[in-house]
Amino acid sequence: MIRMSRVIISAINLTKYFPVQRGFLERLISRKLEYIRAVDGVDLEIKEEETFALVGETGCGKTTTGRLLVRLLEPTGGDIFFRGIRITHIKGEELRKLRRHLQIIFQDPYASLNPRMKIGDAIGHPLEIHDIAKGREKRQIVLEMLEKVGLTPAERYYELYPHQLSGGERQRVVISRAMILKPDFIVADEPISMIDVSLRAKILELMVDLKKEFHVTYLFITHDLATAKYISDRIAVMYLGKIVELATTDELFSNPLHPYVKALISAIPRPGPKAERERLLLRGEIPSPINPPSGCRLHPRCPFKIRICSKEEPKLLEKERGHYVACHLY
Amino acid sequence: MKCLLNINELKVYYFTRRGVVRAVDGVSLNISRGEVLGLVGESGSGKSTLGISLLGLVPPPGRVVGGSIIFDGIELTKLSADEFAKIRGRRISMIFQDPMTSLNPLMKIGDHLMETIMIHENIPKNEARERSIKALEEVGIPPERFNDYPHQFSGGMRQRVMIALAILLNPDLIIADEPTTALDVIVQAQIIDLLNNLRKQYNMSILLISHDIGVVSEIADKIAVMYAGHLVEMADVDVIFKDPLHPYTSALLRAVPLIESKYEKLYYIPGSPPDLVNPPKGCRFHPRCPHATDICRTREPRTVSIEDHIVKCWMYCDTYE
Amino acid sequence: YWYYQVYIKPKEVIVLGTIDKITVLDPAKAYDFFTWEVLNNIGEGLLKYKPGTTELVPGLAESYEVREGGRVYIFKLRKGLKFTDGTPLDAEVVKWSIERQMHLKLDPSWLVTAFVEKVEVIDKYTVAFHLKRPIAYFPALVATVPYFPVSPKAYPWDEAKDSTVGIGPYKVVKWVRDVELRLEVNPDYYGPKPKTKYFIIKFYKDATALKMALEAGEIDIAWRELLPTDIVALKKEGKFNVVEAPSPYIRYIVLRCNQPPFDDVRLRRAIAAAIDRNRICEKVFKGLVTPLYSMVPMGMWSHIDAFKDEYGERNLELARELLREAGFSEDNKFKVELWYTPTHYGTTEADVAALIKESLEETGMIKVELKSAEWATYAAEYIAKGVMPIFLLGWYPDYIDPDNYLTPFLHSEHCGHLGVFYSNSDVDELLEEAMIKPTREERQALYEEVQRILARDAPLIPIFQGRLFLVCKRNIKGVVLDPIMLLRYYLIYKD
Amino acid sequence: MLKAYLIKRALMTIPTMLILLTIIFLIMRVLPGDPVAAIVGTKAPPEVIQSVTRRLGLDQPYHIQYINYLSDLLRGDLGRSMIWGRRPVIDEIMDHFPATLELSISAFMVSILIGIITGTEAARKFRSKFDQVLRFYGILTYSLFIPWFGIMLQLIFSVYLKLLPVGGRIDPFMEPEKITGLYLLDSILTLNIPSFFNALSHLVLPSITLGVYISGVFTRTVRSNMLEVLRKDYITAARARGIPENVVVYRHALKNAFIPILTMMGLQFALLLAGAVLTETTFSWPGMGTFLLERIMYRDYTTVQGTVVFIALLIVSISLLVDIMYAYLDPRIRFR
Amino acid sequence: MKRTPLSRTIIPPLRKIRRLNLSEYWIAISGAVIIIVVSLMAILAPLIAPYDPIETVGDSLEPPNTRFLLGTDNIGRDILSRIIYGSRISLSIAFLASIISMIIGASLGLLSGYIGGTFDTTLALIMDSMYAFPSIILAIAIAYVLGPGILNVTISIGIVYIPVYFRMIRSEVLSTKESLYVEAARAIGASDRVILLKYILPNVTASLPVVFSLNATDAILIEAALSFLGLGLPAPTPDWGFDLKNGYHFITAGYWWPVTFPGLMIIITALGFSLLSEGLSEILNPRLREV
Ligand SMILES: Nc1ncnc2c1ncn2[C@@H]1O[C@H](COP(=O)(O)OP(=O)(O)OP(=O)(O)O)[C@@H](O)[C@H]1O
Ligand SMILES: Nc1ncnc2c1ncn2[C@@H]1O[C@H](COP(=O)(O)OP(=O)(O)OP(=O)(O)O)[C@@H](O)[C@H]1O
Ligand SMILES: [Mg+2]
Ligand SMILES: [Mg+2]
Repeated sequence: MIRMSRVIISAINLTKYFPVQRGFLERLISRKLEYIRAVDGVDLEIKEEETFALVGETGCGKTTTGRLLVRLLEPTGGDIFFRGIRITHIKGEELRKLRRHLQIIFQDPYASLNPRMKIGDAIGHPLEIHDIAKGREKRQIVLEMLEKVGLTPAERYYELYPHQLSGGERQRVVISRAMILKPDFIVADEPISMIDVSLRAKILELMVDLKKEFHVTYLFITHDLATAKYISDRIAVMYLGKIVELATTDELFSNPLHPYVKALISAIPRPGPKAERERLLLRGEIPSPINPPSGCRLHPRCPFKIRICSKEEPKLLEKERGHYVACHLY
Repeated sequence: MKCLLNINELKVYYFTRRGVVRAVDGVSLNISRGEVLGLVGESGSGKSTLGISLLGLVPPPGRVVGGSIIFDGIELTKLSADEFAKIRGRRISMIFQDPMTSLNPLMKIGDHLMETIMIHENIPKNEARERSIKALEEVGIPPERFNDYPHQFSGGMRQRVMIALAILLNPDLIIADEPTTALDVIVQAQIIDLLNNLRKQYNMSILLISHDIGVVSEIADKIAVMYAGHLVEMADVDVIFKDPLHPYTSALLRAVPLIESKYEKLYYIPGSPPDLVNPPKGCRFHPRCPHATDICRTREPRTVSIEDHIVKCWMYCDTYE
Repeated sequence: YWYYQVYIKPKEVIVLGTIDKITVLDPAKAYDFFTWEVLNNIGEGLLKYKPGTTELVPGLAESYEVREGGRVYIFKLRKGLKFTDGTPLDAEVVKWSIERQMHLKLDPSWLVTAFVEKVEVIDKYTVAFHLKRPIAYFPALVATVPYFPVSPKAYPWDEAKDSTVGIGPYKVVKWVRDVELRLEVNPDYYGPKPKTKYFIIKFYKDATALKMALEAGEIDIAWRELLPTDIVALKKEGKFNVVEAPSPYIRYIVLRCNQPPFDDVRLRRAIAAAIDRNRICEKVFKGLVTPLYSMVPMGMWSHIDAFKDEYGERNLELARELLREAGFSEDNKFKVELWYTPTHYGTTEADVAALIKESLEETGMIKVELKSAEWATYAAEYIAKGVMPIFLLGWYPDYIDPDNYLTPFLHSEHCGHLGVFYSNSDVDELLEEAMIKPTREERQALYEEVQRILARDAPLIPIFQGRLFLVCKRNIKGVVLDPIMLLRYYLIYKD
Repeated sequence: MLKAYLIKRALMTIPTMLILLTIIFLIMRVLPGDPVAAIVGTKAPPEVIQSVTRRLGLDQPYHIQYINYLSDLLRGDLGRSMIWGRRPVIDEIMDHFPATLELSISAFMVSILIGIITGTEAARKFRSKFDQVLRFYGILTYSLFIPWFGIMLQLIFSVYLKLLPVGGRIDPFMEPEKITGLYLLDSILTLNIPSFFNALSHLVLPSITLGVYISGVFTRTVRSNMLEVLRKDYITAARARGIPENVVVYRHALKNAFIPILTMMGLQFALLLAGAVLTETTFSWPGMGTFLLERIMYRDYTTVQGTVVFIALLIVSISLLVDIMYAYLDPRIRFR
Repeated sequence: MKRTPLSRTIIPPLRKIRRLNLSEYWIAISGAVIIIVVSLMAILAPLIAPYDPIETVGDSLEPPNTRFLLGTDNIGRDILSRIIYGSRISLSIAFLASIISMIIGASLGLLSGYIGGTFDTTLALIMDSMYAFPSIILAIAIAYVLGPGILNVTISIGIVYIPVYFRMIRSEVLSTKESLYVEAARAIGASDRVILLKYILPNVTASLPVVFSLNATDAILIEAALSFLGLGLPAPTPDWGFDLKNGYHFITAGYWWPVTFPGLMIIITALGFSLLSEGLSEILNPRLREV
């Protein structure tokens, strides 16, 4: 049964081009600018209280999409709506207020904490910035939060510095910092990929628990399909700045449509007895996002390509109910 | 199958300022000719240290402090630097984790290969060149890229070059330390397939090191599991998956999200990996083990082998005192 | 040197080391001792001193006569002389050279303009100087560098310029400023040829480098000048010849007498009384220089120890008394800045300043702050503008006459250039009178009077009189050190 | 690709140069003292002062002076000395520049030789006694007071042992025929053996003084860069291929370590020049350093300005050269 | 391409250094000891100096003896006393100059790096140009402009070192600015001022001590060089460079002590600072420390 729910955040034709870094003189010499098309026309809708996974290989634009959605990056084109309000270009005080509702957790727990700030202060800082609590009150809230994420005794952890913590503990700190404002929407950008295997499950579980408690919506970014499958309600697969397929988790795994998604699924190493498996393997590697292939971006690597693939870009269309795919084969 | 490599009670320690890191602490294992052994374990469990010690390249302040490594009848730990250099690259070669940094950025791809051949074999330049080109073709790199520099290659291509370098002199043993960790899934699958093919073709032994039990299971015949410098379990792939004995192994298998498993709750191992300067007394896994008993906390378990299945856990030692 | 010259016989070369500098090889601009010395070796005046004496003998002029009671001097030039650039020397050239001096009005030009009214060509080889008033010592002036004829081809009319064109016994064959000046015998010189074919001057940064070069055998002669300690040591050691001669070089302090605080004559006198000349001579110069009690150096006619007569060698009591009169005391110290220039007078200068400070402060009522400025600033800016209340200076004579030690300092018309703002019409009159008096006796009385006034008013305080030292290898001969102090390179040879 | 890079890099020097020139211009304007007084002396009448001021263009407003200054430079005119002989500044510079160049090159070679060998060996024997000694050497030489060190060498080798000359560049009459102005090179080119040895003997002490001073920095740079490179994966990978240790260190590692060292060297050029000023004064070496110092003391306005401009030009060209070498050495730039 | 996580290069707070192990940190410790001894000399100068440094108290050029432990100089001043008082000058110039350049250089670097854009480009170009210029020549020029005197020498040395701090801080700011924790701060809604002061500033100052003491080394040497070249302090201020220069003149006459002791003091003090700098950089640089 699909619960009817409201859309919390949506993007329409979202694009982000990064100019290729050039020196100040180079800019004077030649006018031609090259762009990295990190995100190139992404449409998506994320519903209230769901966990939406964004999957794809390195450099396909997942992180950029996440950052765009929480307005850490200025989009080049397209629109972003938060609860139906257009937030594409808001600035200043308005944006700062918005930040209470949109949060992000970064991949690298080692780099996302200020090494010169105590854990407690780091977590409590958002409260101060948004004038929610100060001093003792703040400390109380932070301590509660620390308990919740399992950093006990909280009093001790409050006084520690990030380097005194392990990766898993740091990621919990980062999560508490994001949660302390009780936001509505959190982008979790590969929150477990830099954590020891044995500790990943714990972080995932924590995230799931917190979600229940705070009623947040996650955009869960990962390159690992298995993790996405474990945690998410719906999945979107990206390739070179575009979403190629979007469906509910079960649907995607049971009935992948796009050749890229099929390849991705079949490439996952499967633990267990070495059974001879049929693999759908793509040739080569992802091309540069500076000059992506014309037409369908997968066509140079696609075993099923037809003539139109190199000429026309396929649109993301609803193939079955809730199952979108961008491929000329369908 | 004939035993190619025999490691016995190997101890490799790092003498750091913080104290002695017992990275490999009494590990014994065998690899037969043509066999692929997968070595898994969490980060910091000593896998790489074990691998690199087979080449005599443990970086200072690390040292092999005990045990023996017998490779094809040669005691490696006793070799002089010169003698060891003759074995490296020729009889034992290595593939590293990060293909982006494992090639000298100032040298052409071809020169890497030619240099290796010409150091080990006294052959004319053009012959070395031909053989290098052949090795590159073997891993799927066209000859016209012979004179390119590493930065002109993508990650997967570089890892192919590394593999070409490893198989170049047709060694008996290849140590592959996380050869696919830095690569994307699809490229990873390509490399795994390549390794699988080459291995069949050349009948080489491979020591495949990885923290990803899934990757290992794709190639390996046998799997060895390391925890905090100890080898805790070793058995055939199928056996490990079907019937893991050590609590750590089974915990590890249940902690990773698997694509097949449906919505079941993930299991996590409580606590965190030990600090190897001050490892826990007794069984090193005991603080995190659900089955830990008193003896686990005080005495290190013996290694027992049940048929071909080796395990280091008190639960399987028939006789405690 | 151990692998010495391969091309040239050692005897043909003499290397002289110095820490002096050539400023500009132009008689119209050069106004420093060393450049004059070089110009005297590569050029020549109409008259010149006979080496070792103060007697003037014909130079480029073969004879001269005095007319109109000393107002007109007529010189007969030698015939057939030419400059090293080929320009022949004649009366027109002499006229041009002097008029150029008068036109450019650079530093040394006053030696011409103060005396000469005009120059007249009488015939090709006869030239007449019309003076503003009769000058008894004009022949001595004519022997000075500003009166040297120069080649109009080599020097521009309206600008000073370096030129190596000369007419003297040596000609310049190579010159790299502050590195080396290489002289070679001038084949066209009318007089006897120098005995040494090449005379090389090497320039050193400081006296220590000079001493090292001497020790290492790089130079044959060290001239101007080794440090007193080194000279004392060398004299004792006896490895080198140390040639010494009294010198009319004097050092003195100037007090800014037209502005507070030194417009108060009591303060000037207090300073004059407090200075300890002996300490400076002994401590800094190891007794190689002599305390001086007048601006006119010892050994020159008309010298009297005026300051000694006025204050004694040193009179701290008098100094204190004067200070007290001027309103100062131990608690209310007279504070003053003492200026010196750290390199121009050699490295000893800082020590001289330090000892002056010390001896003044011994009164217990003076507090001295030492200040220093590099020579360029010191000379061009501070001195003439009266920036510094007390400062150290030195004087080398332009010509050998007491007038040159008194008029430039005390005549109100001239003294401002030297930072002395003294104005006393009696002194002016005395000096002017002395200038034209024909006999030495008459002049001497006047100069003695001036010296006494000087000691009383103390706008300047003499400190010491120098000695010349030249250190050379034992085989160097022909060194003549005489009152004009300029070394004649052309007399020097190797044995 | 490479050519485009080089052109771009060359164009990059323009703003740097312009900024340097502007700074120099500004500094020269605030120097105390009146350049006109330096030329005409203290007794000159006002009309002479005026005419000289006009001739020097000092009566113009500053921005005009600035434009004139730049346009003169563009024409390669560094002006004429303001005092004394009014020689063209460029001639004066050319009298002294070869001396500095010769000293710098030989000191540089001394320091590179010492630096590379000691640095590499120290890195190889990281944390050993040997390493500690070499590190101390690096620190000590950095703290060396050049004049003191130079004086000690002079005393020992020249004054007491009389082995080498105290100072100067060459003995009189020993100068080789002028081709490049570098005595050693010229005497080789003209096959003038005595001159060669004479010049060499003069060069030994100054270049050792300066070379040792710089070498410490090199030892440290080479050491730390080698440490870094020796830890790189491709070094381990090379070892794992059985490449002999010396080849690994001196071929693979040194070449890679050399690229950052090269950049460092470009920057160290300033240190070299700074050291050269002190070395030159200590050894009466007739180079740019002594020359510049003297002229600063004499307030020879235009000469100082011209010389500083020349040094600035030199520095900019050196850094350009370094970058070109960098590009040549590093295929990542060469084949972009 | 994956960027390397920044945390690996971030310098840990000093407190992480556990025990100060003498043998490991001998470089830093010996540097610190030298500096402390010289500083004590400076502070206690009036108490420990046997004579007034600018008074002639003995004969000139007395060799070291029981009355004058290090002998006297050419006008009979006690060299030991001059050296002791000289440490005041040297150290205060070194410290003051370094502080001047640190304050100006670091704050300019911080702003320039954070603001970026044309402002940054221009400032960076200017600073780079200054940096590439031989420090001593620059210092000579400035010292000449300002004239001799303690303050002037301090200022000229101070100005010369501004680019060193500027470059260091700016490059740290540039990389810190890109770091995840700064982005995280932005994500929680922190303002630029808060980010600059609470997130960037504390993280870019770690190498300041290293640069500071290296700077002090250079300041000592440049001060001595300026005095040596006659651009430093006026006589009779007790100053090592000045005394060295002065003593240098008597060396050829066989008087070794006036040149040796001031020279040694310059080198020892400079050595103290550079040892400290090297030692600190080792302690603060985790990459070298790790092993
Ligand atoms: N700030 C930036 N400036 C320039 N290029 C950028 C920037 N951020 C990302 N890119 C580029 O945009 C593309 C997409 O990057 P993004 O980080 O979104 O990928 P990703 O899917 O998150 O990859 P990964 O799995 O490696 O995290 C890449 O080619 C990347 O190099
Ligand atoms: N050069 C070294 N110096 C000091 N300690 C080291 C060094 N290399 C490794 N270690 C320590 O030795 C232990 C084992 O390290 P090793 O690299 O062998 O682990 P690993 O199993 O390969 O881990 P990973 O999965 O992260 O590669 C770790 O605790 C590590 O900190
Ligand atoms: Mg990402
Ligand atoms: Mg490893």
